[in-house]
Amino acid sequence: MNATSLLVFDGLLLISIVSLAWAALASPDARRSVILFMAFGLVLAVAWGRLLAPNVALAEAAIGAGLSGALLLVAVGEQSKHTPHDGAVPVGKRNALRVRATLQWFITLLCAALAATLAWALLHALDSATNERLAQAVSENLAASGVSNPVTAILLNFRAHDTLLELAVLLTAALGILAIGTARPDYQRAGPVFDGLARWLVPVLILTAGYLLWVGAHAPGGAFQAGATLAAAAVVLRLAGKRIIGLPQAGTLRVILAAGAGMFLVVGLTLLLLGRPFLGYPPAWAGSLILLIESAAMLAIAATLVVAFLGGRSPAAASNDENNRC
Amino acid sequence: MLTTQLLYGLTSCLITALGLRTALLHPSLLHRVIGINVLGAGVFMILITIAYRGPDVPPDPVPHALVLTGIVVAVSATALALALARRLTAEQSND
Amino acid sequence: MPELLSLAVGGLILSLFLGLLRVLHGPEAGDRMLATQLIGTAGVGLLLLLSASLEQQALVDVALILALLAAVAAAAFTAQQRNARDD
Amino acid sequence: MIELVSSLMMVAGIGFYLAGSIGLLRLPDLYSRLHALTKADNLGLGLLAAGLALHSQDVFIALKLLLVWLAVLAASAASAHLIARHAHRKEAGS
Repeated sequence: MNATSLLVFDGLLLISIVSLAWAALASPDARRSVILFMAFGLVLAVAWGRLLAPNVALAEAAIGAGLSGALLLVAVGEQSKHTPHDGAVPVGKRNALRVRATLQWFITLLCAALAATLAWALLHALDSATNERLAQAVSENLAASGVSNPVTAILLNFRAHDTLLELAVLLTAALGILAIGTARPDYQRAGPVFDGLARWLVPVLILTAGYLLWVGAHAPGGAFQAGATLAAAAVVLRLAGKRIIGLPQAGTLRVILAAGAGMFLVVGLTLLLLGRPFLGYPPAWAGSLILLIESAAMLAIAATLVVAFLGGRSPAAASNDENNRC
Repeated sequence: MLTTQLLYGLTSCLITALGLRTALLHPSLLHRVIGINVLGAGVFMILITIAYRGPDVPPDPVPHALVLTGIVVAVSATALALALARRLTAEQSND
Repeated sequence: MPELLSLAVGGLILSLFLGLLRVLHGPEAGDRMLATQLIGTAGVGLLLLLSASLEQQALVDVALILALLAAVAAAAFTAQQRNARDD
Repeated sequence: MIELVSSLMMVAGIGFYLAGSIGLLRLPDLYSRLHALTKADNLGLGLLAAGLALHSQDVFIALKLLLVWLAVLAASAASAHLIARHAHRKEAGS
């Protein structure tokens, strides 16, 4: 493709991105905002592909365009059902309103200043000679990492500590959701068309998740994208009104939620016992160890996202907890 | 500096600020959550723009790894925020 | 062939842009959701074209995920309406 | 010869895409817009994917392109039906 047509493409894509972001944020109706936000995610996935970031584009396509939208849509449905006093904010005195308007202007100004500063810093950074030190270090050590996809090598080998902690963050979020809420009521059984959709979509999503996990070693893909795709399969089953969505009950569920960080720790500590640095894989074993950790991480990520979609503990488990407390 | 980087870079700054403004000012919780997500998308775009090296050169994989984990953390943070909002609504309607 | 790919990318981004107008205008949630489907399909086509013109085979995988997850989003949209309506 | 066929298919595919989006924009109500949309999904992407598959001349990629098309085809048929039915029910309900 020649430079001019790429430029036109970039221009139109960016106009779409900005106007979708603007419209999603400015729309007064929450459901409209969410639909616009989903379209925003779709266009972003194309943009990441255009900027040669297929690993990120995969994650955005699965999460930004699909799962986030599903999560937000469910939340909108509940809000419109439960909040009769929405918008009935007690109107303060005129003075308070004026202070509020001033504050709004002030914050808007601050945000504009932030955008300008960011732009200035970014232009400065792009103008100076690009620092290739890290990128070079990655490509020099890629051969010894056990995988040939540089992003997987960074996540699971070079910066494995970061990914371990990131899985711990996910675990924390899942535990927070389990602590705060109880699961949403089941969906009603869907009609034949929806069932027909679920019947082929669920197995295809599960197969695709397996493919992404496997291919992540040498091409774009990996545990994060695979986990999100697997979670999408469970979400479809849930939406179709199935009670059993392949998610195990309380005890086993907690084990799976902790499996990602847990497998990391087990591998790391075992290596430590064998006299190697923490998570310093022996090169001959690196590929298999990475696949082992990624498989556990995929299950943990998928379980976390499904718990997020359910919205909390299953009612049965919740009543058990109540009984234990009494 | 490439024109592509300039275009995507300036856009990313704009949507970061737009998202932040909504996250700080909007009265509805759901809009705030969407605002944080748009803010996140802006930051991701900054990182991917920095990683871009032109159409024929492989990009820097390090920012890509950062963004990849960022997307997953963003969705779980969104889910936690929505769970909090839901609990808040439930508590309010109990009163 | 490169000229043809450029032309096709131009046509698809135009198609996406028209879908964008419908998403912004609505008027009903269903209209917006339909237009989001069009944006998704145009996005899938664009990713396929980009994968050929930028020689990035992985973008075909991205297109596949985008197609599958757009279906999940549409399913969520209608299922949520189903529950909201019936109780 | 293959190049020519592939090019023609891609051009036709883009034509269907554009026709579909113009229909989505110009037609008066949701059901007729739906009708326009299916042109872009089924024929537009189908012809485009077929043209690219001929162009790539790699069996594995061609199969993947076919898979993408089938996914979009089945997904769009189901979701278009669901969206239409819900719009219909909403009208009937209100």
